[in-house]
Amino acid sequence: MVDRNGSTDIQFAIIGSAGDGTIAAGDILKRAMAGLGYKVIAFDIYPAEIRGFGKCISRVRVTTEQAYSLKRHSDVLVSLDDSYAIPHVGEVCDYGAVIYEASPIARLPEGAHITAHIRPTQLPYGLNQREISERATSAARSRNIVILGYLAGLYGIDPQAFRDVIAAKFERKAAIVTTSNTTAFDAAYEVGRTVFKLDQGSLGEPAPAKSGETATMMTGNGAIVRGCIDAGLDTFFGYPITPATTILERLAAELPRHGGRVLQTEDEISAISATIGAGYAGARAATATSGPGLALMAEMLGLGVMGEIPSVVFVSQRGGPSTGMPTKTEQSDLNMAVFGGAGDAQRIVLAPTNVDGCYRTAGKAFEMAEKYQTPVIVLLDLYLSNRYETVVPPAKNPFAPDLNKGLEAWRGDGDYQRYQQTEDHVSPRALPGEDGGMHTVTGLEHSELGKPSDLPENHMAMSAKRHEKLKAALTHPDFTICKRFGDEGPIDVGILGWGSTFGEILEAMFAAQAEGIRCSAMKVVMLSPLPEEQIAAFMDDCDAVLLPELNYEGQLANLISGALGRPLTRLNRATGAPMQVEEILAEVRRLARAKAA
Amino acid sequence: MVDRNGSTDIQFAIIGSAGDGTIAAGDILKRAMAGLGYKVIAFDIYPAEIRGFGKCISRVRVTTEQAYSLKRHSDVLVSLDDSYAIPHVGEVCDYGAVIYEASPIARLPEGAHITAHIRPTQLPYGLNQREISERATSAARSRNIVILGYLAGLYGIDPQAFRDVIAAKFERKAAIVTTSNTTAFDAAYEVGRTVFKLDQGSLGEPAPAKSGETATMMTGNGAIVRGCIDAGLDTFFGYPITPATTILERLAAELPRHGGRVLQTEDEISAISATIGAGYAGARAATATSGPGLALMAEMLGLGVMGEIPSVVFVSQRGGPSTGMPTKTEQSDLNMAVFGGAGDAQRIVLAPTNVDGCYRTAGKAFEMAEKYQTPVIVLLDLYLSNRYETVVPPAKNPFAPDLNKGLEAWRGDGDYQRYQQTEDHVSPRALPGEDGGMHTVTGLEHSELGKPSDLPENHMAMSAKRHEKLKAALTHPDFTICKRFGDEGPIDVGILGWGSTFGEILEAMFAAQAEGIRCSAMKVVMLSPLPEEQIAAFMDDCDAVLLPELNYEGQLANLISGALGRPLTRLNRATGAPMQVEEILAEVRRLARAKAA
Amino acid sequence: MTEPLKPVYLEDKLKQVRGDGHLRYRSRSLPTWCPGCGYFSVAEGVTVALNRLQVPLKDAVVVSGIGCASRFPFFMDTYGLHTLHGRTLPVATGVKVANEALTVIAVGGDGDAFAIGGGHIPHAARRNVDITYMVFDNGVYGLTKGQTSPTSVYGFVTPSTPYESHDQPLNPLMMLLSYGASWVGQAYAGHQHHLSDMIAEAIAHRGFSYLHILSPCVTFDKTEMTYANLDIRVRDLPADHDPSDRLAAMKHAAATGHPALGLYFREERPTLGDGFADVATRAGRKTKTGAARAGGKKKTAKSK
Amino acid sequence: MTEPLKPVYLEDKLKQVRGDGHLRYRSRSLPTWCPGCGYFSVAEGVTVALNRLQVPLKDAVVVSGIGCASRFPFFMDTYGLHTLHGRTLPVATGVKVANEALTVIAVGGDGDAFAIGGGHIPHAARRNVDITYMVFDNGVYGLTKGQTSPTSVYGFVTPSTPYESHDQPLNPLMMLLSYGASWVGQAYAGHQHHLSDMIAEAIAHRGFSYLHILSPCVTFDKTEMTYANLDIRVRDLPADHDPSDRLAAMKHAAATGHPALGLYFREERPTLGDGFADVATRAGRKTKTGAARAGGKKKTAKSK
Ligand SMILES: Cc1ncc(C[n+]2csc(CCOP(=O)(O)OP(=O)(O)O)c2C)c(N)n1
Ligand SMILES: Cc1ncc(C[n+]2csc(CCOP(=O)(O)OP(=O)(O)O)c2C)c(N)n1
Ligand code: SF4
Ligand code: SF4
Ligand SMILES: [Mg+2]
Ligand SMILES: [Mg+2]
Repeated sequence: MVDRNGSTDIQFAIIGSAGDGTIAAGDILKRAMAGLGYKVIAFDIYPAEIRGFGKCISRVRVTTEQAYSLKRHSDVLVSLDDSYAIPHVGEVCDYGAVIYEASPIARLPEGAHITAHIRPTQLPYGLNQREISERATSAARSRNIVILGYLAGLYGIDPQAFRDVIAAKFERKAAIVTTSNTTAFDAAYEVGRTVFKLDQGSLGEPAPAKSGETATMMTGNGAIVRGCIDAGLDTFFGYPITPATTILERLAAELPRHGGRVLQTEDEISAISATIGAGYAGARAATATSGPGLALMAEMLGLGVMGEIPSVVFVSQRGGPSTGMPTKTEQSDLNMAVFGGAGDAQRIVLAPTNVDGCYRTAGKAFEMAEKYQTPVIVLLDLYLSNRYETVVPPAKNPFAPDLNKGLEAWRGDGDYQRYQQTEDHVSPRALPGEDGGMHTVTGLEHSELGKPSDLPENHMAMSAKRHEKLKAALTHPDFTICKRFGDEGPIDVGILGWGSTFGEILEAMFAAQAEGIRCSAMKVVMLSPLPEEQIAAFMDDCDAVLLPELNYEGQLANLISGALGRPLTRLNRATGAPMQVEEILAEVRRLARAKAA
Repeated sequence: MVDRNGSTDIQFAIIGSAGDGTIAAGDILKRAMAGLGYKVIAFDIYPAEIRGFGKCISRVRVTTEQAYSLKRHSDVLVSLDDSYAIPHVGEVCDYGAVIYEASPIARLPEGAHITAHIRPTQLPYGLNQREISERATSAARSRNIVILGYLAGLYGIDPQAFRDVIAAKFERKAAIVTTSNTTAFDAAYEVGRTVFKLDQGSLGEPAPAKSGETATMMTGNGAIVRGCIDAGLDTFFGYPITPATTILERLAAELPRHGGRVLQTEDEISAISATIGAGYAGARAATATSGPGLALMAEMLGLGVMGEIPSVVFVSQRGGPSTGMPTKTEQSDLNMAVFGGAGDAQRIVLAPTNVDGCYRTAGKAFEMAEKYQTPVIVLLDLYLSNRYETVVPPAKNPFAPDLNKGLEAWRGDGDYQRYQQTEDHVSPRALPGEDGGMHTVTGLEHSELGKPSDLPENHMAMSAKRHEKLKAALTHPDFTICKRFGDEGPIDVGILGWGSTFGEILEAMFAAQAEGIRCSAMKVVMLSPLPEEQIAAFMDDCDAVLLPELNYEGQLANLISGALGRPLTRLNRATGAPMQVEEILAEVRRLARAKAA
Repeated sequence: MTEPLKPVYLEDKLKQVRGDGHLRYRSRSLPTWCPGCGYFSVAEGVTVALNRLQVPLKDAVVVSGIGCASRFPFFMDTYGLHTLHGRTLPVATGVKVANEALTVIAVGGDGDAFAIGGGHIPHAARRNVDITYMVFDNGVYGLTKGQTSPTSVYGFVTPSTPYESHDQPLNPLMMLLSYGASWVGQAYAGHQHHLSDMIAEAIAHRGFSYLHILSPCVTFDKTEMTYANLDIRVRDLPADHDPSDRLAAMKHAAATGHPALGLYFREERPTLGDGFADVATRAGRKTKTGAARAGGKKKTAKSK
Repeated sequence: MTEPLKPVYLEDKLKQVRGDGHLRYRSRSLPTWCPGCGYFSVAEGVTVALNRLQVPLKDAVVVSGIGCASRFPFFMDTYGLHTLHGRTLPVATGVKVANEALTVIAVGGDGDAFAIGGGHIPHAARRNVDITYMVFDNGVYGLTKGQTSPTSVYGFVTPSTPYESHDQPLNPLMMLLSYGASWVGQAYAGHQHHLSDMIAEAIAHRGFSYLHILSPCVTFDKTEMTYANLDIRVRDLPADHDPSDRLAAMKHAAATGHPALGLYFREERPTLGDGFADVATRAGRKTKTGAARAGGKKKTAKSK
């Protein structure tokens, strides 16, 4: 339980097999802690197979102030299956606890038992999981509830918070399920409360909620869904694909209540095509997919660019290339998001860095798509899509309902010109159903009237229009396109970052500062158009610039170097796992030392 | 008729409407001149519409040594339709000739006639095109042949060369067609031979052919087809799209004679899928498309990368984004060729700069695909695909028939490992039908055995394998990945270039050298992996580096800056037309002056 | 069915109907099609049909793919959307889902429909999207200059099949019937009156209507699907054909030697829009809570 | 058709047949499917069929898309190609065109086939590519955890259609018949012997054979396409059904309430490979002039 500014910071890792209820236990734990007013960040890992066995890990970090990432070292490891847990005992920090089945069924050879792997500096707690479960529910099935009761007792956490979540969770099942689980919980709570405590301490108080704010816990994908609904999404067309499927599913359940329509299409090409069709007809329209789906959408996104049709595409990245590693995280679809179209097909690309950012970016994406008449790609990644954070929803809906520069802005003589060249390069857009605005949108290069044209000057002028109008997005109201954290002024090592990895970057930055390194970090949320000025200014301040990202060659690094013509230091990992704070920190130290030398 | 080293350099421009036989006239002209031993470079422009009217231009440049590009200024303009030709009179150089209908049917108002647009320094030749045609063939239809006879007479070109081409051209038609056309030709020849010559001079002798060499004339797409056949292409799957269609069509006619199979598929996704399937089964397999089709192929190319399956994709670029300008040229699909895939999907990307290069690159693409077990994209553009150049086919087939590192290279213990980590990162590849090599190829990340795996170390190692193996392509035998021209040593202005534009770059370089600027040019043929070392060395030599390309933002410029972290000067045009030598030269001058200042 | 009528070209038409308002659905862009192309008849048919149905110009959206056929929206004075090769139907679906009030007409060539676009047709049909889909079948790729298409005859010689095509042609009518399209008909560019009638009927149908239009390409097919051939081969559907009998319709569709013109099949069933309405009810639709609704969206007021 | 037989799982099978060689077509990777999944029966069926036909392991290639069904190649000891979602048929076509000597078996789920892959099926069928295509129809998206599929029943409640699906299900058999597939049959995972027989027949057919296999997903569909439902509903095709009568086959295919098992349609006609042979003749095929041939390509010798 690392102390940060004297407040709580404890990370639990529950490890078991797919049948053990590991993920469910983690879910109850994080909801209970959030209910008590703590901040939570949590991420589960489960096997790619549909069913059967395989390692599940649920990691839940509980803090007083919202944390930025999970920690490499957990404070508590709970094993529901020692064979999966043993390789992870090493990740428990010193003075951290390891909780395991005290009376395993199978007698293991000396040395193979989990206790043989616990370091002297770690605190071992044997717990009769099976026995307590069986006594309470006459089945071993509630072992995952038993460990929760034990944790509550051990760390002095209010048991009622757990009982409430358990009751809510089994609401739709027979009453007996809740009762027996609660019995198991209570029995284990007693054991935990009364067991001889080693050195693990107990939890600090959660920070009191700010007045009027109610924190809630959601995943990145959940926040995207909320952002879509608050921004007035009209139509959503989607095709299932991990890790974006839950956006489709949640919207299917919720959007119809808000007057929107959701359709599962026959494929991703159809999904983006219908989205573009709906966008053309004036709807706020979106789709969601992952890398393979985005690849299929490349051609139709080009029509969105050429026809200047608003649309929003949420892309949750997973391990690639190709089908890759569908249940692992990665940041390797940036190239395709920015460059994956025929011709000069610039569009807006945004990447939030945390769950709260998902909400804001989703809503703002619709504003931008409409205002600049363009496709907007929002890049997520599995780690961000699926991880839980406590967030405080805004008191007031922060998104503008209608930013379309409509037919009423048309001021010209003669026929209505859909693609009139204007000062801000955005043309008045008539929507079907509006009289006097009839026109044909085409993927062919076209004149201001929208008629096909292949005159050289026209193509040059229209190419310029399509590019230049996007620059205004860099100053889009109430949106953070990039942001600097940490030390001001001359910096030893600056860290640039994007997407989910920025959490680890911030934690590394804090650690580096603690070691006396002048360190600063900048998150880049708008990846196209790139905030070149701000990045250049940041780089000017830094003696060395590090860019950690979860891909092999450094895709944002290429983008920034390409735009600014400047070198930077890359830190690339293609492992399918989130970046480690320690890896970043090691690199920061190395760069700081190189500077000192 | 600009003199270069005392030898011939004359450019003809024939301009008319779609029904006038303009393109056919240009075709006969260039074939006749090539037949005489001159070097030819020629490019036609025709309307996008299927039929009806519209401006056609056939430009034919005839030289003693092979030229690198068309010239901005023609030496001779022949008008078959004054309304289309008038705007082009200005492009005729001083002392250049303008040949027009002497007795137009419609009497035009004073000033509207073409003669009113001819400068005093240009040489006007009125010719009774219609009358001569009607007298010879009792129809005006042969006006396009009449102008050829006149040109031959006027410039003292051997008329037999034309007669041969005309006979060959109409071979399949009724004999009377050849006869009447020849009659028209001969009549006009007499007129041209005997007309009072102004100051236009006559043609120098063509350079004698080197012994054993027979020059032939072909387009970029034609050269691709020859390269495919010589490299032993087994299967070709394609879907029609301008400007790549002629590759499909020519192969459909020729490949079956060489034992290969050609199939028009239902779309581009099917074309690349079948190509990958055939590549997996051991065939040399290819497809061809343009930007929109490449966009559709993005996902399947990823499978090629992940599965390490050889395939070759020819992409002839046209104006984009989206459907864009199908009959105009552009270099804007580089981004997509290099970056257009989900995940870290590196592949080899090559771009020849002239017709001869098309042949060599096509053949070498198959070698590389097979040797490095990867998709190879060959980027062409409409200007290169469709332009004619005289080339000398190699005496000996220059392509290796089989570079597959096969099952016999498998040396491990136990089960055959399709993705064995080896020194050169290329694994022994068993083909279906081979005993002992059974394995499953998948787009999922996989172990050396080919089994799905999402272990972090495995993904990192396999990502490295897929990247590192491609580096060997930078030293692929007998292939020019990049090449430097012009001055050696310290350079005022260096010009980097790729694709068809490199012709104009060379011409600009020569012109700059003639003005005393120390100038050098480097063509980059391998665009992925990028010859970073060579480019860096070139840039080291140059005080300023210019990169002209036919797209809006500078796609190769981004790529090079991104890789090297260095700035360079961009010259971007998105007009659908080839770059002008003069534009490049102006920029070179500006940079040279800036240096001097 | 009425007697054959020679195709009418816009230029003639212009002279013929000056001022009678018939042409008000046509834009001032003259079609770029080759003189004699069957597509002129289709354009005329759509004009007649829209006049008859009095669809407000502002409420009609013509969606197309890529090809000669797909140039059609440019020649109309309605809203138009010239999309990508093969994507006609999903884009049209998006338009309709966004705004039920629009009359959405999707058009494309045989290649656009049954080659690259073939995967979308079953789904538009089974969902019963309330749009009209007209395929202009000339049995060839017109815009790319004459290659074989999915409806080309076996043995067709084209630049991409110089040694004859060896693919069996598809049977679009059987396919659409098997997909569950709720309205399936066939017309011929050479029979102008009947064609216009069928287009009007197709547009009037509530649900997904598919009209297959045989339409010669006078430039790239001089031997197979020509006026001369089709004039002789086409037949009327027998008078006793029952358009509610899908299997009988299949039988007629199978007789490709003599393509039968007329209404093959029609049924009334809930549309995709009806489905959304049902979902909204089941979900317990609230009034829109999003800011978008709270603030009142101008465009919504206007277009829906 | 034989009597129903309970599905057999590989684990049991392993015990049962140790050493008799029956399993030599199976790889040592145990299927990752859920216990009880219908796909185990299909795997057993393919094993039986390949044994019966004695296809050399080295000459069989199993091509699949993405989904639970598409995991199949990993469990076979032949050559395998686990491609992308929906691309099974064009990739399989490429394999076959490259090497006529191979026995190519394409497999995929109902989503892989009729949603994202639906555009490719008509073309593989009309070209009569000599491959076998087996669709494992469980009426649901298994691998992505239970969403609706193109063959799901009307009204299906899934995570993506929580207020019921409103799309009419497709009818794969009618579709394949309308595409001109030269062999069309249906089997059921619950009738193991018949399934194995049908697979063997499908593979033996020269040309494009389509076998539709009804196969319950025991994890994500507990209400509709279950063993319990199907055991009751399935029928045999009538004994007098004439498999050369496409329209009669259509009629049986239309009766979806009681899916009929058996051979719907079969015809002999030239395959895509025959077409290529004809093209080569017409083109006046020379011996290969390319360097590739001159040098003699090892692999050619080996594999063709
Ligand atoms: C993705 C893509 N592939 C190919 C093309 C090239 N292309 C344009 S039109 C066309 C086929 C046209 O045939 P059809 O749909 O029958 O229409 P028609 O011209 O005969 O009316 C093709 C292949 C394209 N524009 N986009
Ligand atoms: C391009 C693409 N889109 C979506 C997915 C996600 N995905 C994987 S399997 C699948 C559907 C599986 O359903 P089905 O084909 O019926 O096979 P089953 O799992 O039921 O056997 C989907 C949508 C993907 N892998 N690739
Ligand atoms: S090419 Fe054929 S289809 Fe196209 S406009 Fe001309 S006649 Fe019509
Ligand atoms: S999820 Fe369904 S289809 Fe997939 S393996 Fe399990 S039972 Fe079979
Ligand atoms: Mg057509
Ligand atoms: Mg399924």
